[in-house]
Amino acid sequence: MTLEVKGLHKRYGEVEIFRDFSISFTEGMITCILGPSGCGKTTLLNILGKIIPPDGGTLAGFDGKIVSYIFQEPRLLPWKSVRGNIEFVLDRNLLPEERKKITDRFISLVELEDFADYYPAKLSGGMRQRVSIARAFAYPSDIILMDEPLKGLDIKLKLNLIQTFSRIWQEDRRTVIFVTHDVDEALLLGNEIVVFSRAPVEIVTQKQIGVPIEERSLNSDYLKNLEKELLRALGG
Amino acid sequence: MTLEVKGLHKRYGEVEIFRDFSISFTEGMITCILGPSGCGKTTLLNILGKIIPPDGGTLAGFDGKIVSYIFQEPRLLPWKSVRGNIEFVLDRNLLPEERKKITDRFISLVELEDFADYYPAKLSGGMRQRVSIARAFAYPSDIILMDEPLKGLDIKLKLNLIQTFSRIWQEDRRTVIFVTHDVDEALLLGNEIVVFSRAPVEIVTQKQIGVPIEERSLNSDYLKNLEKELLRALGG
Amino acid sequence: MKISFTSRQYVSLVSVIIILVTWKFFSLYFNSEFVLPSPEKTLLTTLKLFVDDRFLVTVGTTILRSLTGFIVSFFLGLLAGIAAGVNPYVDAFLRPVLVTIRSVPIIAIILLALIWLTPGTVPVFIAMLTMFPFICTNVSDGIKSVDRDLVKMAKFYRVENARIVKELYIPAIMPFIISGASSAMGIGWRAIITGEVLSHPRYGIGTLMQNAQTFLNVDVVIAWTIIAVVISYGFEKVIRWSERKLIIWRA
Amino acid sequence: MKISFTSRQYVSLVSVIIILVTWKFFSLYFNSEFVLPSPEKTLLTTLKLFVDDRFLVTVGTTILRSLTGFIVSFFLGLLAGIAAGVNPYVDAFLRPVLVTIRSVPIIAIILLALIWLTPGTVPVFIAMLTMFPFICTNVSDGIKSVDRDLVKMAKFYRVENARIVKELYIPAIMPFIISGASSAMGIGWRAIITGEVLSHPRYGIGTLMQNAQTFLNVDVVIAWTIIAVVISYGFEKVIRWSERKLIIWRA
Amino acid sequence: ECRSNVTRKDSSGVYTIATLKGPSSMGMIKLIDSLNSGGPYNVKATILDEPMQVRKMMIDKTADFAILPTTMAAIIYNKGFGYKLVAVPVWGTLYLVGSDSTVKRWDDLRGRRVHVMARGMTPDELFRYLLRKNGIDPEKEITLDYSFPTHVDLANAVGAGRTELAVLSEPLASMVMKRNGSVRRIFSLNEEWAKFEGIPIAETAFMAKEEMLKNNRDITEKLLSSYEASTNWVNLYPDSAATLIVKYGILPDYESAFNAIPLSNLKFARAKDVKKEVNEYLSVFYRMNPDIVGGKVPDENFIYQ
Ligand SMILES: Nc1ncnc2c1ncn2[C@@H]1O[C@H](COP(=O)(O)OP(=O)(O)OP(=O)(O)O)[C@@H](O)[C@H]1O
Ligand SMILES: Nc1ncnc2c1ncn2[C@@H]1O[C@H](COP(=O)(O)OP(=O)(O)OP(=O)(O)O)[C@@H](O)[C@H]1O
Ligand SMILES: [Mg+2]
Ligand SMILES: [Mg+2]
Repeated sequence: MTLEVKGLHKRYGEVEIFRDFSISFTEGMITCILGPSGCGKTTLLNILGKIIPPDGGTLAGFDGKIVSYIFQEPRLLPWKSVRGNIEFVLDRNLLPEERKKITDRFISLVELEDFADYYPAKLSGGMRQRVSIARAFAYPSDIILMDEPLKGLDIKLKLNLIQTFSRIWQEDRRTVIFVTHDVDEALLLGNEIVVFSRAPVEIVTQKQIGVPIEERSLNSDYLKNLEKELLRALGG
Repeated sequence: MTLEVKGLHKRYGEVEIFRDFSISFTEGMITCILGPSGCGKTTLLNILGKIIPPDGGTLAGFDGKIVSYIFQEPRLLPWKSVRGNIEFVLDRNLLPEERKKITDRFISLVELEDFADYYPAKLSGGMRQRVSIARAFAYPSDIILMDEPLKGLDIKLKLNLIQTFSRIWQEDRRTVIFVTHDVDEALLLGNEIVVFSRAPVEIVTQKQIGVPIEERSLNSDYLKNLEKELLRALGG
Repeated sequence: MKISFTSRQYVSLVSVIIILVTWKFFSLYFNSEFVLPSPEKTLLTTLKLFVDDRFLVTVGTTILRSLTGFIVSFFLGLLAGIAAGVNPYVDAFLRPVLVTIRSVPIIAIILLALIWLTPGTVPVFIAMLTMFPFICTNVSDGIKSVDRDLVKMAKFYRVENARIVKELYIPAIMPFIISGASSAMGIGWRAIITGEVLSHPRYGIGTLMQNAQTFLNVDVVIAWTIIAVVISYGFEKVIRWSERKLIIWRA
Repeated sequence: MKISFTSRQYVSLVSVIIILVTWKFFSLYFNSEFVLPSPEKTLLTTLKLFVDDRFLVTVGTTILRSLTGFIVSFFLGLLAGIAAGVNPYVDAFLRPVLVTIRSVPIIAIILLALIWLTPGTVPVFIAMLTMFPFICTNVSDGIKSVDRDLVKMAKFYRVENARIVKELYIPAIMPFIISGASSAMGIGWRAIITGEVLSHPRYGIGTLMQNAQTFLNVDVVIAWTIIAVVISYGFEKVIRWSERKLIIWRA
Repeated sequence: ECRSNVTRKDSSGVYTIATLKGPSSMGMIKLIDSLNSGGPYNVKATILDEPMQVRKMMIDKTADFAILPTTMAAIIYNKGFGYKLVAVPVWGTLYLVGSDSTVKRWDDLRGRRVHVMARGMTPDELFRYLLRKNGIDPEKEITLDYSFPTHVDLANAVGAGRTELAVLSEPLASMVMKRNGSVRRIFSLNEEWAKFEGIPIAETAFMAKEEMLKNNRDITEKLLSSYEASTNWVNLYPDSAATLIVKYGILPDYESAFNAIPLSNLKFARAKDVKKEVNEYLSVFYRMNPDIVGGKVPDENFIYQ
């Protein structure tokens, strides 16, 4: 089964972002979206997440699905600690101990154990971004929307997170829609890579990567060639 | 002449960020700083920019210098348009037409001509970042502090901005302190690259790049080797 | 002629109707014109007041008083509030003054005010004592909640203090200012009328209200009340309209 | 015993001294204890009030009244304000009600109040009419300025509405609530005393103030005023103290 | 327009009488009318709503002559403001009114609830005094209800049938009875007082500034006789007087004014002729609450000879 967006229309004032735009996402796969700044990637995620209404078009396959979202900005509650921000989205039906267990697990996943009781104002930029990642992962969902989740993180942390993420993903095979500007990230994580044009958005290229995630290496010729193609599509 | 930081101390509660830390920045050069998330890079820039006071240590060579700063977050005034946000920092002694000319020049530099009258709430994440870049460049300064200026931008825009930036820099040879997580950016722009450790910060490696900025290519062996060394230093 | 309502106006109308119905109900319950005359009778009395030849000068004088009081308190409050919000020493200095101004009971100052001032200015004075601490508190609390990162940015770029206040603080605290202005105007309007009741200037809604009260004409008292409420509603509209004009930058 | 002041407290003290000096100046200028008695004499009178055996019950009753009025208005205002801030229809519905409550002069409803309530509860009622619209306006304006992105985030993660209110809106509007509470308490305290003057309950600061005024004991009126101001200052301290306890998350 | 409150005395030497919207102005109405239509002396009358406003004009010395309750007059004198009592123009306006037809004598009041305006003020203390004189303990054998703290509130409540028994003063009593037929007058507290004291209630005081008494004896004298004449005229021609009373906005309608005149006990008496009455009246209050008369019973000089 697939998630389908059909005949999407969206405009802000005079700027037309989507004009009769269609795209489909295979369930249980990671789809990476690349595209110029300001083209409409965040807008698409917001429409998929039902945060903003489209002007026209249909979404299919999203009903009844639980979605989590790593927003482009961390969007943390300033008056809640790291732990509090993550617990905030957890189901109240869980026992407090269980909530605590889940929270702790994802805090250590993003390597913030020592900062669990810090308020956002006292965290560095990358640390806030990590809280936002932990929150999205802690929320039990069928689909994850990610808007540049790894920005502002150092390379080591980035690689660790990519590894952890692919490990988690192997287990539950959630549907992931992953917006990024980093071609390497897309190559390491995506089952499918889509490149968007400037607004009004059109799909410039769409590539599938046959190699299983756990076997990929950025040094392999296959990925190197793919990278060149993608960079060309991005006009870089 | 150099800008000197000597015997810097800074702690937040129990977390010690700098303990007797010293570093120097050559004037007229671009120094890139790499290091793990949360180690203290932003803290260092804030101390250099006199936004936060150190607990101890001396700064030399900063007096009388005018500094501009690309903060880690865009920090735009929500009630001012793109144009208004840039004009906000310009000298009131300039004639309004002159202010407008400067503003327009830097708006087109970051490719936001069509959005000059937009309020920040209506811009995409990357667009906000670009306004913040334009503001820092428009402000006539001797030193520029940049905290991950190119994050959230697509690869084409990033390369364009790197080119534009090095062109501008060739002309006025300002002192630049550039914090980033992207090794490629550092390799393309830095005259000197410093890698920080986790807090309390120590300098893990410090490299000078002999090749002039305009002649660099990421495919050259020299930079490839350097990249490997840096990645190793970052533990990635 | 076609009258069209937005659904919000419709809801407001329903609310007014509920107020009227409640009133009618209670007037039937008390069944005495000494306590609560019926809405119909009172509305008739209200209409009669409109054609009275002293109507315009009475209402005009009271409105003028309240505008004077409001404008003076608004600017003083804004100034003092910003100073207090920006500088903790000014804050410490103003706090006892504000608390004093705010909590000195009217009755204690009316005797003094009547000696110092003419009856026409006493209401303005009382209203200022009511409105000023208000706007001042709201503004200084607003300033404390301004995003400090933006302030740091502006200071970093050496933007002059006057412009930081004008272009950063004031827009940032606009919601607080509007909220303060709206409450102040509402409460100030009541204070003006109370002041008129107490000091009896030659013209004024409060003067006529008090006269009506001593003659046990409760319907006239309520008729003036209605007029006062309608005028107050007008002020509120103006303030909310300026809110919309001033806060155009929200997404 | 060692007394140490922070520099802020020092500034506050200077401010109090300036108030006293101004007072002394005016009392010398008027040179009449019936217009403005001297600070010394008044402070003496104030001390005498303390030892009066009715002092505690009088002050206690008035404080109790104001706390009752405050707590009730605070919770009603918070509820109504949140509802109005979240839902534009509730806002449209409440607006005319608020404007009415806020601008109806006391003189117009005092009789109704006296009929329904006892003289002891009328001041509470009057204070509620003063405080409620206030807190309500402040809260609903605060809610309109809450970061919508955070709200979208919370809604996205299907956080229950009750928790969105409790854990997102309320902390976000805390500065507005504090500002509203501080102003409301100040103005409500005054309203309580005014109410006591009007309704003459058996015990109450306002009752004694009015008596003193009738008997032309100006120093007693001012002595009670001082007591009222000091108590009000105490309330303010409590509110600011809770502000510090509640807003610990600022950088 | 006579209701102007800004009455600093101007250099042309115009003297001001501060009077109250009530029985005192009713008795003075002929005088007010003649002053207003350019009477013989340089005097003008300012009609005020509240005794507090009259007192304020005395404190800042803008009133040369003033009318206010005798108890307040004693306070003014005792606090040394330089005013003396020259006449007593009104002799008791308090009545027990109500819709309860079962009450006829004092004894009928036992166990009943009577509304009185503000606790501790003149009407309250006076009523308590009479209760005690009639063998009723005001604390135990009767409920005194102070729910309606001002005359106007109380009058409205009586009119609305919210109270069965209340102590009200003229002309409010007449106004209420005109609008609510079931309210009647039960007895005059003035007459009851007279039964025990043998003298009527010296309720209202007409005071003059000491400088006036020293330097402008003639004007004072003329004014006193005109006031006296005016009071006599009002009692003689209540019909024409009522018209004037309405004209000057002292009462809202002719009928209330006409009814109130005979019940207001308007009788002009020079202070020196009623020394005993005044003293007796103030002493009664002094014994109950010294504050009401300013801490002590005024001395000899209170009364202008
Ligand atoms: N106001 C503060 N109070 C307490 N701790 C703080 C405060 N500001 C920063 N810190 C702590 O200082 C450390 C360094 O923060 P800083 O922002 O300098 O990191 P950084 O190197 O810029 O990281 P990043 O790459 O994620 O932006 C972090 O551990 C952070 O929690
Ligand atoms: N509320 C809004 N009102 C008007 N225009 C808007 C609004 N939100 C977004 N836009 C416009 O829509 C376009 C697409 O924005 P969007 O945030 O989807 O871009 P993006 O692809 O996510 O870019 P980036 O990579 O920089 O985050 C931009 O031109 C932006 O100006
Ligand atoms: Mg985006
Ligand atoms: Mg940082």
